[in-house]
Amino acid sequence: MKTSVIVFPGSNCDRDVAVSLEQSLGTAPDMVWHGMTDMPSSDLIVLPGGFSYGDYLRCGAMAAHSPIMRDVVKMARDGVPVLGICNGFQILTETGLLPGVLIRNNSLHFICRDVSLRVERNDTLFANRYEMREVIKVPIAHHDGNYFADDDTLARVEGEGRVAFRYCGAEGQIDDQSNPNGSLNNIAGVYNDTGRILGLMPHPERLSDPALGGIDGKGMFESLLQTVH
Amino acid sequence: MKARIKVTLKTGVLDPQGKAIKNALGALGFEGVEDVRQGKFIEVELDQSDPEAAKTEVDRMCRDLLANMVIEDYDFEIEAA
Amino acid sequence: MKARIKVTLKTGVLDPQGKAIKNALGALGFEGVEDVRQGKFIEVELDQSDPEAAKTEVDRMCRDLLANMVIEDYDFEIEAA
Amino acid sequence: MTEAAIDIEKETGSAITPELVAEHGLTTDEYDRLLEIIGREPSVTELGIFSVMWSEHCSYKSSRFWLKKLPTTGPQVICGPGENAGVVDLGDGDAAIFKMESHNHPSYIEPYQGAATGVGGIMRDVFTMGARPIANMNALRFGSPDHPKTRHLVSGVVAGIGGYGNCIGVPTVGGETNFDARYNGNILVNAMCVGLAKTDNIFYSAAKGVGLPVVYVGSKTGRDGIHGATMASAEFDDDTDEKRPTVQVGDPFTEKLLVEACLELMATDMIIAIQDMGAAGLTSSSVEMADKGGVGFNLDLDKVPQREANMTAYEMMLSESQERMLMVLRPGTEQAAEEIFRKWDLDFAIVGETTDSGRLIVSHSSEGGVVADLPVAKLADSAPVYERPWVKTTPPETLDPKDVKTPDSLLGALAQMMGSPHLCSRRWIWEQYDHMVMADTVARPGGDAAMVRVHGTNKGLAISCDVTPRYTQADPYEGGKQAVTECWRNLTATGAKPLAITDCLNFGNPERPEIMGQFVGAIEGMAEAISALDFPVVSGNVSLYNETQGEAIPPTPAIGGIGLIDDVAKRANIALTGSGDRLIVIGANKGHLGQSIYLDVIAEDAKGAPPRVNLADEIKAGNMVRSLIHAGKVRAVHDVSDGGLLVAIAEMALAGGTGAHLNVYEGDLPAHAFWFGEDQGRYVLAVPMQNVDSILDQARALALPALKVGRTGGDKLSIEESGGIALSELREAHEGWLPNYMEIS
Ligand SMILES: Nc1ncnc2c1ncn2[C@@H]1O[C@H](COP(=O)(O)OP(=O)(O)O)[C@@H](O)[C@H]1O
Ligand SMILES: [Mg+2]
Repeated sequence: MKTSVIVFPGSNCDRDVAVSLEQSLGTAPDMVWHGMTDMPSSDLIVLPGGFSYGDYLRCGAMAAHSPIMRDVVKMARDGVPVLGICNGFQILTETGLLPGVLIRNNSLHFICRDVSLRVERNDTLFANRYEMREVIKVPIAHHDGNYFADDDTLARVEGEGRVAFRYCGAEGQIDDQSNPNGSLNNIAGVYNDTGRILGLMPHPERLSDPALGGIDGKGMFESLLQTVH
Repeated sequence: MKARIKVTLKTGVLDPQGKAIKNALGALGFEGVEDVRQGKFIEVELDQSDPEAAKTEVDRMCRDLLANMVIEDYDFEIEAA
Repeated sequence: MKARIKVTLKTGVLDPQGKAIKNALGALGFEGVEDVRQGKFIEVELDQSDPEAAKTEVDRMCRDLLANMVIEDYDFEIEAA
Repeated sequence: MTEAAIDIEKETGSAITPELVAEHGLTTDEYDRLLEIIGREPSVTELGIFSVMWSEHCSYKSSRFWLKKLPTTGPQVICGPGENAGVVDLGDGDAAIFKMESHNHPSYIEPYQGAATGVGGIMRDVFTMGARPIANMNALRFGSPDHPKTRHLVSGVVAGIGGYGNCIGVPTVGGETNFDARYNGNILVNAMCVGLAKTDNIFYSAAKGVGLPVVYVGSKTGRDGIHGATMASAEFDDDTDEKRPTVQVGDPFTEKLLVEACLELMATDMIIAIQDMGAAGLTSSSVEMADKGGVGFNLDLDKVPQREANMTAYEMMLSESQERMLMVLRPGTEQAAEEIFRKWDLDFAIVGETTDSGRLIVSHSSEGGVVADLPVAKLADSAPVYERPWVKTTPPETLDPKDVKTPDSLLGALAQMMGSPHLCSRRWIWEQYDHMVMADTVARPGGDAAMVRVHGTNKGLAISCDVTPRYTQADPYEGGKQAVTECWRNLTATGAKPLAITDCLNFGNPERPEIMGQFVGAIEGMAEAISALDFPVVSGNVSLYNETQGEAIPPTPAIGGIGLIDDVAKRANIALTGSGDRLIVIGANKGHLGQSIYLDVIAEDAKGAPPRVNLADEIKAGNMVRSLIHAGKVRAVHDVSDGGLLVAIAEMALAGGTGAHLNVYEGDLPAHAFWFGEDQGRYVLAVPMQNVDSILDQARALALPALKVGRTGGDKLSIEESGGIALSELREAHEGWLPNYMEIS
């Protein structure tokens, strides 16, 4: 399986996700510099976390216009699976591949900690290793992860079952206490209409190794192994 | 030429920063603050002498990059140098 | 009353955001962008009918909270509702 | 270029006046010395260059004599003090490169940018030597929570540290935070960075060779922080709030690009010498590189990338714009090097060359050519060294625990202490720092030392920052000794072998003999502990003149240490888990309450001598604990520090969400002295039943006190017959204080 990780100036979780991909999929991904114009052929494209362009102006805004993104968007539209983690999620919303936007956390602080997520769908290539409604532990680390969409968009996202994960309590309850950043409906990640593009704020690559305190994130990479060829 | 651009949040879009400022102003003893909205103010210095051309160009900059049209509006004025 | 406040960086203070925007505009094919400075645009809705009083109050808000006087300047206009 | 004489009249329009000299922070004696060195009146640019090179910050003129007393060597040391950062051997070709630095004054003036640029500066010191930064730490001292400025300073400093480190993608894995009214007008922001390099690819600053290109990379130069170095060497006065000098603004995005570009270049063979531009920017970097290489530098300021129009030579030489580096390259590699920096969107300019003249010759065409022509070696090492007069601090009498107020209830006192600004959880701070990026943080903040894995291996690097300012205030000697020892102990408590330290010595005005006495005392105490523990200083920083209106901060020699464990799977942490383990205290319990948190919070007093460190016992206890950890004999380990034994156990219980039943104390001390005394050299171990006897035997054989104090289990903390306190209640007190305090804006 051929995967590509796009490296933008300011990406800083590119290595972390490459390590997880290699551990789970058995092969190291291609690291693709944002300034290139042609994507290598890929079975999966990952937009990693970090602060592309310093998160200046708006998170992800400038990266969405990087030269490589033209090809990425095209391949995504043609059905190549794309995973955007944290900053990668922000970039995907800026390109319009995913609905909504990520605005400043309601606390206004950067937040780094483990959160509980409830798996809302497990019939996708990213989540088939999880049980429906399973509660998993994955860290977040962001300043702008507050998912927002206008009423119509939100109704559509919910109506089409495109919510991937929600922030939840230890028992899977969805409430304000378990919402770390103010996201509408506790949304932590969303799919596009085909389910082949996933953006999420939490970092599965950070809890994919027992030495780091857990392996709940690993399922996301292992799911891919099963489905993408 | 100089373009002075204001990028503001569309009505209905949540504004955590604006809300925090409002609370902080209240805590500082400012009374009667009914609403606060925070946006961006961007000044762009352009090497362009034709105001009409500048206008078209700045408009495109706003749409392409400076504003996220999903949640933001923009407005600008051009000033001859 | 509504106050429209612009908070800008003092001359000479490094503006990393402005610099990055300038480069990004260049990469997007906008030519002749000589400089970009990014500031804040804040709108405050006030329950105050006396424009002079509003002015004094907004001025104090800017100094106390909205602008970081070490590196920023501010400017505002008041508009009767 | 010839050794052109400088037309002073033309450059400055006026001769150097005594006022101008004074404004540059030079004494008349120092100015006379300058005249003697250059044999003529200096130009204003030259005066500026001398003033920053001879500032306290760059020259260490008050501290140098005493710093020499600190042990700096050992088989583990690859490079000690003198370079940008210290280098320590981690085996297998790996090296740790680390340093700590202060950014106190800028952080008081503009907390966000001051703290942010402090982080940026210390990271440059580390990657300039070829290391990828892998962990940041921060040691913060704020004024009293009641002081009107404190909240704003905490908020800005924490946001600034996070804003910079998070963006770069280096985890901030720990630190320390104190609140004390004596920092009201002078907060301390000390930032530490640890990097990882290969022992055969370390870069130094000596520009050896003549005719080599001198290259400037990074951000453009602006009029930022001109005179920052002299500012860091001056006391605050009444108008500091008004003056607000040009503060530097950090650009972490550019720094991230600079890290990547430098590391990419360092993987080639193009660099001969490299140095970051820190305090006194272009001046100190070029002087240091030239001096260490035994060469001269010709600099052409026309070539320097500039952000602002009409900058003068004076401004460019003294600017402290951030995110810049100076390099000397192998001839012929310029183009290849430039390509790397262009790829990363960074400025790259050849600004000069090395010469055999031994002089720093600076030219700027708009100012008529040569504007400075100075002897490099003299600039670098003729700074005055002062042996300032000092008086020894008289330590207070030891406090008898019997004279200290008894609490209404032990557990009530515990809750009050755990919920005080001194001991409350720092979660509100560290959750604003990305402490997991790089996916190697195996021990996150909240325990004794943080631990990051050496990427791609099982080795772990433990990191801790420590000093107890109330101890150093009462007795600088014992306090200095304690700071080094506590750091050693925190590393040991994770199972790591302590390797070496960096320090950041924050003191008041050294021209006052009592302050100088604190400095001397702290150094002597540190030196004693360092040599006994084989824990050498490999880098550091001195920050003096931390005073406002004649009121000095407590002497604060912050110690940042690193230690190594060969397998992270063997490490210990502080969390109690499961039930039925026995809690054992290693080390002597003597009920020392002088300068304790108990005294401060419960008795509202601050008397007595600080606890004494017995280094021989420390070593015995530490080595035993470390070997128990390696042998897998213990389930949890925590050292006993601020707040004493009961606080240590409470922290362990909260960390693991498992309670404990403690035995009633039946010894000779007052019970509160036993539970809250701050005797040094102690660890609490949670031990599975089957290992208890062998551990007690082992301690007996070493003549180390070891006492069973309770067992784990349940969801409360109780001392036998009393009802106990629920962990949830304790947690609320412990976790609540800081967020509640910060919420009120
Ligand atoms: N400013 C800070 N930034 C990050 N972590 C901090 C900070 N201050 C304290 N901590 C963390 O809080 C925990 C408790 O700190 P402290 O009481 O100083 O530990 P110790 O007594 O073991 O030295 C440690 O894990 C430390 O790293
Ligand atoms: Mg400790």
